[in-house]
Amino acid sequence: MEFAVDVRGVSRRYGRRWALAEVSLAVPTGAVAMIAGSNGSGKSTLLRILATAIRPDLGDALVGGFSVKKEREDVRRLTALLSHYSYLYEALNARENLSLFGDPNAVLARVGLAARAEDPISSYSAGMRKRLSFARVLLQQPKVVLLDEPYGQLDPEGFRLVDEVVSELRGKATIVMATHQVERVGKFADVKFELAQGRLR
Amino acid sequence: MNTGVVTGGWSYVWAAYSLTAGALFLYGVSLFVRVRRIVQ
Amino acid sequence: MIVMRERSIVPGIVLLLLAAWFGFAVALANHYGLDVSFGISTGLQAAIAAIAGIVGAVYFLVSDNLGPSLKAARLLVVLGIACFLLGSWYGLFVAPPEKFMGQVQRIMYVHVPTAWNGLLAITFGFVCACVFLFKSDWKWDARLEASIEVGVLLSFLLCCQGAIWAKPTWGVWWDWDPRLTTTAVLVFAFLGILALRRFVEDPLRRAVWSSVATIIAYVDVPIVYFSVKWWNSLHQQQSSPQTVSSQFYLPLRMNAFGVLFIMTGFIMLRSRIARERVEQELAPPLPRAVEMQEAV
Amino acid sequence: MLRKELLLQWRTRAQFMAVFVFGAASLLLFSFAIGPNSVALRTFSAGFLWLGLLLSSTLTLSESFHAEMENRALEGLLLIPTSPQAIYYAKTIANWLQLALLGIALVPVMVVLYDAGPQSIGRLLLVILLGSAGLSAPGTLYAGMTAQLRAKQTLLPLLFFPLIVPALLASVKATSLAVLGDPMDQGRSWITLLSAFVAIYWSLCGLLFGRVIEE
Repeated sequence: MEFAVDVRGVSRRYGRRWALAEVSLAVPTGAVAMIAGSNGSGKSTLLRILATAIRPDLGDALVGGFSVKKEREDVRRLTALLSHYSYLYEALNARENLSLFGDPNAVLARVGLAARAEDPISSYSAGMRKRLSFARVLLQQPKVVLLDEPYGQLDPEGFRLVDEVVSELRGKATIVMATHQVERVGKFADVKFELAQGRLR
Repeated sequence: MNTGVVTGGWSYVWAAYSLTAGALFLYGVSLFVRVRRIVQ
Repeated sequence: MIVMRERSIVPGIVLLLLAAWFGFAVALANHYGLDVSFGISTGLQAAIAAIAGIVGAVYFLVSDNLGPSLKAARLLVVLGIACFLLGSWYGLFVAPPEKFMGQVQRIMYVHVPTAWNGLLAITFGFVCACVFLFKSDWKWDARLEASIEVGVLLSFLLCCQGAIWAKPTWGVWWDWDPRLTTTAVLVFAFLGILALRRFVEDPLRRAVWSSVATIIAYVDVPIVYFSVKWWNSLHQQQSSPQTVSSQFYLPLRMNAFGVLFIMTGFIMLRSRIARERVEQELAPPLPRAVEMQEAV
Repeated sequence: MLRKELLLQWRTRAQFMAVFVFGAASLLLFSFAIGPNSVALRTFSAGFLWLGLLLSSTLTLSESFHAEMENRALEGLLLIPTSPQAIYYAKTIANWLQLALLGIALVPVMVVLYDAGPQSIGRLLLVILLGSAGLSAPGTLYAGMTAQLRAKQTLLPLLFFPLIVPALLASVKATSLAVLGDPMDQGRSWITLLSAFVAIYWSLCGLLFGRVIEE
């Protein structure tokens, strides 16, 4: 497979507004791709389409050769999405939340939450939730990692953690990252895109 | 079922008919008005 | 923009005329001493009338764009009103009173057509729901909304007529008769779906959810009927079908076709309105890249 | 999946107590509608039990999707991927257990308030299990639908109540026969009807659930 992510003329509307308009882009397998753009430019929408959380209205995208419109099960098996929703159950603790996705012990230590593993999520701060979401993504062992604002709400240590994890995953998986940290990510990204008003610039 | 013959009852018949016709008429008028607004 | 696919009005009209012919024109002519049945037996006539009527109505319903001015819908409504007036006049003034129920029985000439057509409208809504879930075509969503709304209206009228009829015959406004109860449940179930459609702003979700809810509610209706029948089996009182002479079924059928035509026209008009709403809510087709740039 | 559901419900057991108190209070209130007429109270006890359970069930059902919607956890589950059917059945079973438990917990309240000692406890338990299964299947589907809306408190009962008329009718009849005695063994046919309803709704709603939560 030459391109792990191949977006072909994808458009998506919310009500009367087109959030994405005829976006076409391709990310080679194993590469780290950066998608920049201001708030509301369609970054999250694109990642959510790639993760099959929402359907494109027009066009199609191939993830690992599978169509996000028709082969959603296969796409889901390959991808993991770090969304701006945490996907966590407030009433459960970190370990219980993660055990829905796999064996939690190793990753909890990896993201530095081992000490707080038994506390319910409702007592977590925003940064800790982000770390936990990160742990969830790692647990899914995805071939295509979709990171939506991975640096958001993290402390400087968290920033380093994200960088480390990305460099660990490089080569093993394809990474698509939507971020405002253009300079930081720009240093190590292989492919760069910029979205503006739902269109590729 | 009652055994005896029901006598009279025209008022019930009128009530049923006028209710039906009236409701359908009002609904139809509202439809026509709304459609006219669209088509223009 | 809605793409209007023009479809010929002729097959629908032919089917409906065929239905009306065997439905009541033959009997009407017979009443005045004319035989125009072409030697077809009465049973077959009734079958032809029913099938042609339903197929003709469905033909109109699935091509609710016979010209942008909706001439066909208006024509159907006018035709329906004519049939309904004729049938009602016949039923109210020409047909003799029934032996046991007297004049009150004349309610039947409006009650039974309402029941048939209300059920037909809801069934069409159910079909729309199934088709929408498979095809995700907005046309079917609009038809679903229209037919459910018209079906609820007819079923509500049915309940009222039932109550009006029940008072002189059974002495009470409401009897926990399976038909009455089922109709009431049906009205509430589908009213809930109409309310759901009002509350959901996202058009796609609204369409999918109301389709799902319609399918579930439709499946529920026969279960309700049987459970109420069971519940009621001790004091069950159903009018036994009696041999109905042409004098009784003539106004019945005229009105049935009248309401059928009116209903079809209404659904066509209503689905046009529903489509307009979806069109308003969805984004216009993608602007070209150049226009986007200018808009910035 | 089921483990997660049960864990979730266990964590929110305070909620269950609150719903139980609500149900018990509604049973108490119903008795005021009849007045201190012990015969009438006993006659209508089954109906009141199920009405109380039905009213409480809307609370349980809508609450069961609250946790899913808070952080869009449901979407997270779908993307693992988990089949919507698995999610649906786990949730329905969890709701079923909770409603059945609630129903069983309300029985002593009914016995005390309405002097309605059941003639056949086994039959009563069976009816409560089946009846709450009938409530939970469409209830979970509609709760999943309305949880995503602002007007959820209004819409859930509006959609849900007309649908479960057959289940409610059969449950009330069968319970009433179990309480008042069943010389002609009519309860069996009501239980058959209830089972048929449960079977139809557990399969149909499972099929349709995916369409409701997927976008």
